[in-house]
Amino acid sequence: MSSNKKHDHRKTYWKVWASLIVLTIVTVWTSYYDFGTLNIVVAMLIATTKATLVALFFMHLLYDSKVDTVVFASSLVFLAIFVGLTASDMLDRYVPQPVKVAASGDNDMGDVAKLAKPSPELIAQGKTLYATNCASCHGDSGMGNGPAAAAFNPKPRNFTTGEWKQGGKPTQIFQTLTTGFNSMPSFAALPAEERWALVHYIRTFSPNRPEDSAADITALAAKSGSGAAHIPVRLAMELSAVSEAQPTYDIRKSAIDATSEGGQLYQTRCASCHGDNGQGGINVRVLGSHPFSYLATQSFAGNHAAWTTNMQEFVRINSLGLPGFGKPAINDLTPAQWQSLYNYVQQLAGIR
Amino acid sequence: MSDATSGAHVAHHFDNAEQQFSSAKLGLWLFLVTEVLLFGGLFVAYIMFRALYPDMFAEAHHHLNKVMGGINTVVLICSSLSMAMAVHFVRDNDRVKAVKLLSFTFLCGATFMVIKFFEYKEKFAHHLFPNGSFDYSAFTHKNANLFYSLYFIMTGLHGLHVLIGMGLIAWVLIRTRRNNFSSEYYTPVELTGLYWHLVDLVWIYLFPLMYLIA
Amino acid sequence: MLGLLLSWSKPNLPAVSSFATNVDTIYAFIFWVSVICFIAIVGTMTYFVFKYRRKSENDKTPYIEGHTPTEVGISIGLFVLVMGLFYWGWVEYMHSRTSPMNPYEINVVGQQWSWNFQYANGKRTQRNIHIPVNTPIRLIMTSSDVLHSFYVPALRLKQDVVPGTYQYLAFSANTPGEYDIFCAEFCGLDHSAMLGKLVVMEAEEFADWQDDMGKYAKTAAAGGTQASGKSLIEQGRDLYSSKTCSACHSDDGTPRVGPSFKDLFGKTEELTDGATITVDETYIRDSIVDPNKQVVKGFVAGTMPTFKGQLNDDELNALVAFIKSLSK
Amino acid sequence: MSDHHDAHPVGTNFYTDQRGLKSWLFTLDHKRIGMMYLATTMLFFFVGGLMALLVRLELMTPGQTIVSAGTYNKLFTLHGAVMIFLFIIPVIPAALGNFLLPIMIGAKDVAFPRLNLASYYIFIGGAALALLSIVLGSADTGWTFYTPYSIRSATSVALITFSVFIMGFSSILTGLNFIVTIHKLRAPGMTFYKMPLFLWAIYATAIIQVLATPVIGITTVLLVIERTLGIGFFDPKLGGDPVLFQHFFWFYSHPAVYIMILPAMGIISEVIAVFSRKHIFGYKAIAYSSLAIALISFLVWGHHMFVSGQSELSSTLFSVLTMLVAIPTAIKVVNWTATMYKGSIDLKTPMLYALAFLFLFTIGGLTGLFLATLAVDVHLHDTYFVVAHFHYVMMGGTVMGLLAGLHYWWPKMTGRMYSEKWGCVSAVLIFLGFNVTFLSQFVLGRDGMPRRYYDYLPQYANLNMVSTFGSWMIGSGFLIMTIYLLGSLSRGAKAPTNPWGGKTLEWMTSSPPPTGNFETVPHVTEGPYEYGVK
Repeated sequence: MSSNKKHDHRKTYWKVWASLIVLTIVTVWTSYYDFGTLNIVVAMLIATTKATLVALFFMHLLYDSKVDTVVFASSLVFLAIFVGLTASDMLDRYVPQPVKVAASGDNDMGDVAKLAKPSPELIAQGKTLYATNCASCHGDSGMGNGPAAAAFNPKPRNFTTGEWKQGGKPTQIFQTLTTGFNSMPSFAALPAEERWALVHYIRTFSPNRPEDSAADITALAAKSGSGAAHIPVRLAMELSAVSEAQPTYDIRKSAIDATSEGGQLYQTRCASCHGDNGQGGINVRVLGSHPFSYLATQSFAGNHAAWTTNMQEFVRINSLGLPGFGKPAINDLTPAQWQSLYNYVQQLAGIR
Repeated sequence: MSDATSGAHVAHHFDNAEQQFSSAKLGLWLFLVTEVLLFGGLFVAYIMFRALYPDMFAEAHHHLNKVMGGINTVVLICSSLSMAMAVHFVRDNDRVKAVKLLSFTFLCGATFMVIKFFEYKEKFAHHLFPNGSFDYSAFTHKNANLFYSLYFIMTGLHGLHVLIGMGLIAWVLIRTRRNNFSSEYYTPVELTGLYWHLVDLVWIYLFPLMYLIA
Repeated sequence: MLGLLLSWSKPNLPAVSSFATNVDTIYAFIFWVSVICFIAIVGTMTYFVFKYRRKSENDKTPYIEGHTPTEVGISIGLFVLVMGLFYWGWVEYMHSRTSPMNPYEINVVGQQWSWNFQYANGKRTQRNIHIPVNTPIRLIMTSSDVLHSFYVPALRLKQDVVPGTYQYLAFSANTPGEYDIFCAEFCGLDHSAMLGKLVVMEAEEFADWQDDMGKYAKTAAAGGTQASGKSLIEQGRDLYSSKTCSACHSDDGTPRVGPSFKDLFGKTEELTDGATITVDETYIRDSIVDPNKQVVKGFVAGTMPTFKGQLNDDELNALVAFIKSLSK
Repeated sequence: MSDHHDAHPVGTNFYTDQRGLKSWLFTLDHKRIGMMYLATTMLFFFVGGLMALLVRLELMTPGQTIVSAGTYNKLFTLHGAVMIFLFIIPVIPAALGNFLLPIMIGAKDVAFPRLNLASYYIFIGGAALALLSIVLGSADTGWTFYTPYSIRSATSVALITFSVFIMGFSSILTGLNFIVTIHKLRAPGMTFYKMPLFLWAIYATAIIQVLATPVIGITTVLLVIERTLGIGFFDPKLGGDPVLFQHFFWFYSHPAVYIMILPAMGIISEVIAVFSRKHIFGYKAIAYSSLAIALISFLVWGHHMFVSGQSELSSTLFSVLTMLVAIPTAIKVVNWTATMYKGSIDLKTPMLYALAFLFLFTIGGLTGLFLATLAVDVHLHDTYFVVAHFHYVMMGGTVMGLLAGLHYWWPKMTGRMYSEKWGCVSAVLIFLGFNVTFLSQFVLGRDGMPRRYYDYLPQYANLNMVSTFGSWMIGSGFLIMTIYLLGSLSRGAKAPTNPWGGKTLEWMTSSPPPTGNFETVPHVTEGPYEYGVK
């Protein structure tokens, strides 16, 4: 190695150290003043000078062979390429605005402020409407034991228990009436005052009557009116499906014996959503989606899902149900009934 | 870094010590290039997100403690100085001064990590760590978690490199005490020095970008 | 051989938009340039291999170190060719990225494993998208879960849909018909099943389809009647399922909560109050609108909810036609 | 360190100098490490090849043929990941490069032998992690791990990305080692312009390995942290941007395809010159075009993202820059063909593979023009056209180059001659099978069949069937090759020191060479391709 004297840089080290400290103080000091975009430029200039000082003196780039400097510089060049070309994409993107969609009728809330408060006339009007629209499922006394209740699972709401799955405040019941959920149809077709009358009449059955806060009312009123349902940028549109009619499977119908025990069970418990021949394509309302939307049920034919070949999976899915998608939970069948139902469904799926 | 156990022994495939030393330095510089590009990836993410959400960055950085950041910068600069001096003294065969300076550098590294530990503890207390329990309510901007993800990953990775640097310094300290190095052969000290200066260099950029957003 | 090459020089897909035909021309140009370059290189190579076969171990070969002018010539010639190619491709690309002032806009949402479309007047369709022919269309697209890519080979167009932001595709289809839609960005299990059809319709056929949509918006009854192309009975069948009549009335005789529709039409029924009626159109229509007016013996009044306001006249006719079709 | 060298007893070589497993596991000899890399990478080549056959078998007919959709997705992901990270990136630089670089420059070993061994064991560690990820239900995201699916997928994505991170280090260390070796350890008289072109290619590859691999390191680390902690850089639900991930991923992965092709180009320069027994045409042009390709490779990654939602400005920039790559590549191909002019061409197996390389790589390169042109790429992106393009360039290019090099240096590496007859048979079989398999895929892609499709529409059925037959031909070709190459280890004739009449340094020492490579330090006076009468 060459003699040590030539390598004595201690004095320069101290000088470099001092300037680094000064530059640090300067950069902190400038950060307290707002020069707009200039701030970032100044900060980067100072940082780069400090970095060059460290690289040239402390890292001996000044005294060593030129190859090391070229190597170090090349890393900065390729980093600059990475930054430059990525920025050419990220900072120059055009994001179109989604189309404004005409609202369907369900945004008609009527005069929310006035109608949200119960009044004797509304309750009387509600009583008559209840008989024709709701009694068939919810029963005359609101016990959820109407004549048509047998066909539905889960059973229609029993108002007298005071439990509200969708919320018991007037605004909440109103929205449930408007959107419908699970296998309850939407009553958006009824004018707003009739819906409000039904809301107040239904609440007379229930011991538990939570009241609306002013905020609830204004919130609902804000949604009122047939304003366009604008799709927020962040949230993509929720699931939506009015599916094109699926081809029906008449040819295979005769082969399957609909009167077998499995067939009976299927007709009473599953056909309403999955179609008589398991061809699906029937609209099932999606719970809690607003504005309401449907999901077409899957057809059994050509379905590769796990349950088609594994009975435990079939029983598990059906006993849990898919609450979000309006698929009821069936948990009152004996194992023999499960077996016959499963065989029937496999026939529909063309597997057995 | 092919070195020898004792004295200036030249490995069989090198012609002389000079060739071995310059090969080692070139090898380390190439390694430093990969470090620059590793941190470079994170700086690219920083630049993109800051360009996309400038005011979120301005608001989110208020929770960072400028004083602690400033102290850490000074600590690292001093450790760089002491490292450079240590390399000089090893080359000067002045073992005592070299050991003292290497220990000082090691101490600076430790102080840096302790200050870093307190900063992190404070952030964890405010639920600012982005693992699902991030406290969005503390900010008006919805994606403030991006700033803290950047903060934790960049300073975390840098902290990891400080720890590796401290390990190397300790290893070199022990061998200097065992008198393995001389003016003829001091490659490991020189290489550890280069690595440590790069760690300081990365922090020189990290400090203004993270702590000093106007 | 030339015939084979000719068949290869153009995608054998329908070219349904001006962009598609232009892409085909560029494709054909690059194809023929490539064929020429390929023959030049591989041809000379094979020629040299046969002409300069090694005859003996001590063949003498000329000492040629290279010829820089040819190198420079190739570079410049190629540079001109590729820059021209870039420019031509770039011009066509920028055409496809711009659309006239007010194109017909449709929202597209990709989700794990199906495409959903929403039209300006609120109608939503899944899998298939209907558009009018020769009208500038703009699809505003996003995804609700992972990356997908809306790809219509017939239009030679594809665009990734990135969740959390919006992308767009602008085109104008010039020939009616049904064209495949694929998902071209890997998105999980059923990536290959995420198919659909781009249905390009004549203007009035599309208006008809859209009218059907118009009714949809006014009456707000979900599940408007299907495309007008379907017969009244088929529309009735769809209503029978979409309006959940099937929940209580079977169509094949099996007993359920309500009477089965099979062989119902024309049957004579005895009412709860003893009178007998024959089931005709008016009886079916009345029972739908006011079910408790004439209840047949053996069934409880108040079971069936009213569908007043939920079905318009066309839909009632369709249901009646469907029920009629179930009896001999 | 290895012991001191006295005069070398005749008849011993680096295999026989030291015996026993320990001498192999802890060796510092670049030749042994090269052979260990060769064995490991060729093993993974057969694992990846097997998966390719399964993928093609599944695609033979529409609908389910042998496996379910989920398994198919895992199969093509593994085929991609194993072939790329475990075989094609390390094989030529780390296996052939390790063995030949020191000998070709007249050195005794690479600059950092221990780093070389560390790089091999890091590679083995990464490969073990990849196998573990396969066992624990392998990833099904495609070898590109695009987010947000790679964040949402329940399969073991984190493990295989972490194994890619580990193998990245092995690639960096190899590249670092080679650059320092070429700069510092050349024999006296061996200037840069007297170096064989294979070393120029390895040098350019090493530059890419050192400069690009760290970025895949940070990308995989960020992806693993994204999956475990949810930092949100690439997850749209947390404010991140999936397209940013694609930038990060392709900033490495496009230069990586040049890590794959450049060494193969280096081999082709050697083989064509030697088997035409003629000086290479345009030595400097080929050398500089290797460096030019290495530089341009860092500017073009955006052509993978023309339809990914990136801005029109950046698509335009990337399209222009991608077109530039065609120029140095074309120079190389033209110069190789020009080398054969008036040569004395000997059609041995290495030359057969070199000619196959020229044939297939020309098609691969030219189809790149389709994909670089913006308007056409919008139609062809993510279809089977792209699959056919990169197989023509990677399999038709790199693997043909590898096989040419393997057969060319087989006598030097193993001291045995392979059977020339079977060499030609398997070369022709692989060449024909390759064209049948992938020419049909060009047509499939042109007609719009998307990539990574488990089930396809009926109109694509017949060509998929043809493609699967082609894959069987390739499979049988490689089977024959394994048999006669491994067979040659025991039954092959003893290899002379210079079977092909090469002029580069490795043909001056015995085959297989002694541990120290040369008896006396060689003094280089003339260039690598001094054939022909001046």
